[in-house]
Amino acid sequence: MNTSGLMLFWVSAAVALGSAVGTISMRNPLRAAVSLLIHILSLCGIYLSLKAHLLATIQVLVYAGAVVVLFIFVIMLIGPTANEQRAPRAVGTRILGAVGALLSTSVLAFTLVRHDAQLLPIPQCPPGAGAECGQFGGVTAVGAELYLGSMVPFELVSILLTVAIVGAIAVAKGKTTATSPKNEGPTTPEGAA
Amino acid sequence: MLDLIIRFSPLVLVLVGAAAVMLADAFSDKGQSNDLSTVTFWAFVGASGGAIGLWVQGDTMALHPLVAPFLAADPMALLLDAVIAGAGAITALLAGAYLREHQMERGEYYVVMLLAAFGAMVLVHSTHLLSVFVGLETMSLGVYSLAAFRRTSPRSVEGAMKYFLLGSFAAALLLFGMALLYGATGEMELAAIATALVEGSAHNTLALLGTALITAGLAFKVGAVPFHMWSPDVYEGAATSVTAFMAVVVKVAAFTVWVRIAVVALSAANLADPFSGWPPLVMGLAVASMLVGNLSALVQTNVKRMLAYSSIAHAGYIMVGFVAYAHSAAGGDEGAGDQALSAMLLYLASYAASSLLVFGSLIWAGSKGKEVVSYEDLKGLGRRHPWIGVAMMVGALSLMGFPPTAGFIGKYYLFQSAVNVGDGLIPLVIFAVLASAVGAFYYLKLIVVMYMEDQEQEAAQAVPMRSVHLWAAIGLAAYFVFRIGIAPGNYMEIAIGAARAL
Amino acid sequence: MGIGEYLALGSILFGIGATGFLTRRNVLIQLMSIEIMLNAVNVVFVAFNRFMPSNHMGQVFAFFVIAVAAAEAAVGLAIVIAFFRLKKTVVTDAGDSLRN
Amino acid sequence: MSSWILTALIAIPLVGALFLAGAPRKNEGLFRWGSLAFMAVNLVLSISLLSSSWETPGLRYVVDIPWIEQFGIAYKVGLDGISLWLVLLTTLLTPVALFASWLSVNQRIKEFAIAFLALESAMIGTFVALDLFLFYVFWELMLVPMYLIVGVWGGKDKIYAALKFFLYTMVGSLLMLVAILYVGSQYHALTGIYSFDLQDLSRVALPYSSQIWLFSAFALAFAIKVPMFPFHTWLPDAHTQAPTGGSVILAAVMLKLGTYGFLRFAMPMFPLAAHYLGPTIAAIAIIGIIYGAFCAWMQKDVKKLVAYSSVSHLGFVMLGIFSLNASGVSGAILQMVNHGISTGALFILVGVIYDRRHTRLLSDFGGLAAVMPLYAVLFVITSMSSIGLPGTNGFIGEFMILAGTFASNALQPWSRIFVLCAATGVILAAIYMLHAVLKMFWGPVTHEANKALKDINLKEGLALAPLMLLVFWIGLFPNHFLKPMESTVEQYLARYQSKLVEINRDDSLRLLPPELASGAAAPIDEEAEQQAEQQAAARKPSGDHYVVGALEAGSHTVSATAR
Repeated sequence: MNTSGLMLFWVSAAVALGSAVGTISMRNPLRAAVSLLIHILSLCGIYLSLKAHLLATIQVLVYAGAVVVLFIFVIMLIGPTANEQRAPRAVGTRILGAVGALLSTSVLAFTLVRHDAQLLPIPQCPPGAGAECGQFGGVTAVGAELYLGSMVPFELVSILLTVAIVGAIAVAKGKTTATSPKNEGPTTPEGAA
Repeated sequence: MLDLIIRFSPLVLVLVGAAAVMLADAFSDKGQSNDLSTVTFWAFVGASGGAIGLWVQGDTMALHPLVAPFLAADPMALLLDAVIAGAGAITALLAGAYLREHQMERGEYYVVMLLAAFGAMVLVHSTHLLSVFVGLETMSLGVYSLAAFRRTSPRSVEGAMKYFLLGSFAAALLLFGMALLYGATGEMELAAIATALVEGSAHNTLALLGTALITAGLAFKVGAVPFHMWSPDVYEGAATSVTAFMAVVVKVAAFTVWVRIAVVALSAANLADPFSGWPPLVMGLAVASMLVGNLSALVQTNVKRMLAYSSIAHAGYIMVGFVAYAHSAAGGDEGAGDQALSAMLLYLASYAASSLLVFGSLIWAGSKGKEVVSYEDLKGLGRRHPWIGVAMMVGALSLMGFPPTAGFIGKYYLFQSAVNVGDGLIPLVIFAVLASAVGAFYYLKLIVVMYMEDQEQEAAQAVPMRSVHLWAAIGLAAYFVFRIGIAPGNYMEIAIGAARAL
Repeated sequence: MGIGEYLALGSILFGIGATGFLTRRNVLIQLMSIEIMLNAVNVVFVAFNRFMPSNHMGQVFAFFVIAVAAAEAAVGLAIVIAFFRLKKTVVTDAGDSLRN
Repeated sequence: MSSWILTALIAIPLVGALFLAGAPRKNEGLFRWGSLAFMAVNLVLSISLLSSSWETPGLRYVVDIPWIEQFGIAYKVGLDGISLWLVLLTTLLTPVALFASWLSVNQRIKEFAIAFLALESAMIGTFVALDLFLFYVFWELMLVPMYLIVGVWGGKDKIYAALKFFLYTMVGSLLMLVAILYVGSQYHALTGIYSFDLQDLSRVALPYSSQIWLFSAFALAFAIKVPMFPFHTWLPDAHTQAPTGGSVILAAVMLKLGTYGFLRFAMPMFPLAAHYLGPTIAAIAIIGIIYGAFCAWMQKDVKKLVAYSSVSHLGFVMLGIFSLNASGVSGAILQMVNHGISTGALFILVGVIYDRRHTRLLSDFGGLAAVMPLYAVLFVITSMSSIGLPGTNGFIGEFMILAGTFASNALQPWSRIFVLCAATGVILAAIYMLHAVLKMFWGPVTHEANKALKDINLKEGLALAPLMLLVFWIGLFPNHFLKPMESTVEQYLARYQSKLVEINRDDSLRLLPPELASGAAAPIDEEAEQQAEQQAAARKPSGDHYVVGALEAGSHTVSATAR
């Protein structure tokens, strides 16, 4: 990997880590969402350093363009209550959770790094290699893999999107008023659906 | 193309059903009542029939190369298609009765239910990490939204939220495991992963880590301890017809795909070693699930919560079959391994039938505004309404594992296959039977409140609902409970056939 | 420069996401944490793919993860909205009408 | 065709239950008389079982049809001299108990009748099942109706009692299930096929260590059912809370399933373990005899007294079984029947007085002999039978058991001590029964409420009459009852001994030759028949009066099987 590639990786990695920490530590969800946006964009850099050009594009389009926007939309909809109040409860379990998660992750990371030696180095395209080698990560090659090789799961994802849409509608369409939690039977009819 | 449609007719029929329901719902007038549950029912029956037909036909022709890596059409998938579609059919009837009685019937319910069942069926057909993931998410997203379907109820939405958050977390774990497995082997097709692992070209540590993470993710989906925290809340909160669907379909599909991944992909000697690979992990999960599930179920006052914990315990029993499989596979005894797998499949089917019977009776017992949720509500029910009492008693006895019901045959077969492995698993089996004796206590409590306790005069009495849909559902579930319980021979044969072909 | 750095990055990001999920009580932040975890998995997939470039399955899988993550966000946010309508809050600790 | 009698015995009550389930609730008489009619048909049918030639040993009326072929599970039923009287006891006492119940059970009659019919079917099934899986199914099925009978129609602590009864029995039987599965899988390992047929499984010779474990699992299940000390604690609760009919069935029939289980399954299948653990079990049985007697003595409640006396009496039965000679074993079988009759009658009598006074405390009675003379007579007769006074049935059974124990080879060197201790139990029985009789019937009438009590009426008398008849019939003509089981018991013991010798020879897992299997059908080929005839002829000189010859027979067994 050349120097610019290395630079790209380290800078993107640093930004990705920083913004990820930012996302999970911000009190204001809006700021967290912006931080998430930065995180997602920084991952594009990682993808580019791995020669996954198409994926980097999709990442911007879908994640930055759709998912984060959806988040921001919902945060706006909910308004200022979206801010987390200081919750006095369960500090101990939270710290435990954080320590546990970080510990297990570092063990995971350490193990994975240690096994670096066993893995192959990044294959470099030998000079004068065929088009296939040069095509790695390109639109044509990935597209062929995606739409031909993985046609079946691709079609299945359409069902998944349908179920997500219909499910989201079923959950959130129209106005709802709460019934008392004590009287579990939904005695009042559903709000205007 | 036509060939493919026929080969996957159960899935196609469910999709067609979903489309039909969607259209019928969209083009109907506002006030006009549509019997969408019947449409859903027949779609599921068709799918079930398709699966049975394909089984009988015994087609073994190669699939189209574009499909072959992702979806199999093997006997195991067909068997589980039939189970899922059958359970779907019964829950569709239950929903038809329940939702109408409690005035929350909306067309989306059936669409989401059909599509979630479709996801479950994709899952049982999956032979590739990608289709496993997509199928799992299709099913899960559907079930998350079904869990939140009773959106006026804080409990329902809360349970759904918990389920969604933890479920997504588990999906991420599963995904990370898949990534590591991919990194270890360079393959995503289950059979190819196995080949790479067996040939030794794989990276051992990566594979082990991946296996552990995948096991954790799947353990979450089946509701095994310690990944069970979501299940009591969501069981309690969700509409009862949703709980029934969730308890049965999700569990069946998740266990099936677990079986497929473990047996097909993670079969390499070092991963499936009875003492150092995933089997001890599963054994730990099994013991913890039986213990925690049964003990927690003892102290519940809400019947749906009790059933949630009992389903955790049942997941524990099923995992005994897993351990038995691993032991016999390691011992090179293929026959015993097939038997253990088929025992798991049969247990799943019998669990499905008996759960549906209990949930159906629970739905039956309540009417509008007076839903039955606690033991208190059931007091004296067996005396006032003998048929509900009998139905629930049979279901409870079947869950308890009492002859001559399906639950007994399921337990018998499972424990027999574990005992056959040899002396090593006897302590586990003894633990399991003692756990099920503890389980007897809370199922008996159902019978106690229904028959033996008298209700105070002033307490509000549960008034049963009246619905042909419901009676049909109860009848079907009861039929299967006794059918498997009294004449299990050919079901065992089918399950063995499915396991052998895996 | 080998795969180790990528794997380390991926697993650390995954850990950050998991930490956020386990420690925060704001549903929106928890959802974002899950997105971070899914992205971390994508990094791992793509990195592995780079070292086994005979096909693009790793990248393709990452596509699917992105698609599923979007769908998941849609359903999740719908549930959050429903929750908010009933509870006027997005803090999961407020979910205490269960378990009694 | 006659081989279907047993199946018919199982099916008729079941058909009756289904028939009554469909009948309209309003018609109470239909349920009362309809259920009795089905049971009466069963009784008549079961009496026809006596027509078989019981001089030859072995099983008859065998039906063997595959059920779950993958595991060699079959619907296999059959009858031999051991189960004959127990089946008859069941078919006789179930209608008696139900009839007695109609005096006091007034609510939910439909369900009560259905529960009884289902119970009868399951009990008969348990006695005749020869496939271990089938046996287990019937064994478990028995629980549900009994659970409901105690829990729905019981006294004020009925729920506690019913749950305790159910859970105790279930824990035991689940461990037995594991043991059954284990033996089944060992048979599969040896032969490559599955079978749960007793005839096949009893051919599996297991090593000592596994025999001990398996026998213990079986023994636990059966000991809970018997109930043996210290697993007896469910019994007083269940008995006192159950309605009269439930107590009668529980004491008269269901407890026998435990002792029957030892005889039919636990001992023939694991003779080595039975041999080594036998004296221990006999000792526990004796502890039970004395403990039960003392507890009975201490009771203030008559029903509890009778319940504890069951613990004591069944200790005798266990002792007889583990004495392992002809006198002891046939005495034990006879004593099972005797206990069923006398305790059943006692429970009915207690129910009679409870219906009138709504109390069962001894202190609430006194001087009843003057008010209810006929009742007093019946009560005293039954008490005598329970104590084992000569001339009543109890005497025969207990005497044979004691004689068998005295001469027992298996219980050496403690047999004499055992007899001594067990004989104390007989004396204690006399003490607590007479104590109760004295308190209830003698002296002046102390309570005002007792002065106007009505004596026994026709219906109650009808319920008790067959039992009274049997008390004297067995007491005076024991050979009528001992003869049919004689050949079976001898063959049973001979097989047991030879299997024990064979297993002792080599402590390894292997398959024994078929002639050592238990549960073979009665021989139908001529050679075997001739052999059996010769055996019968050889037995003739031992005299018609079997009881007198019991001691002789005992010593005869000792010498014949001395190893």
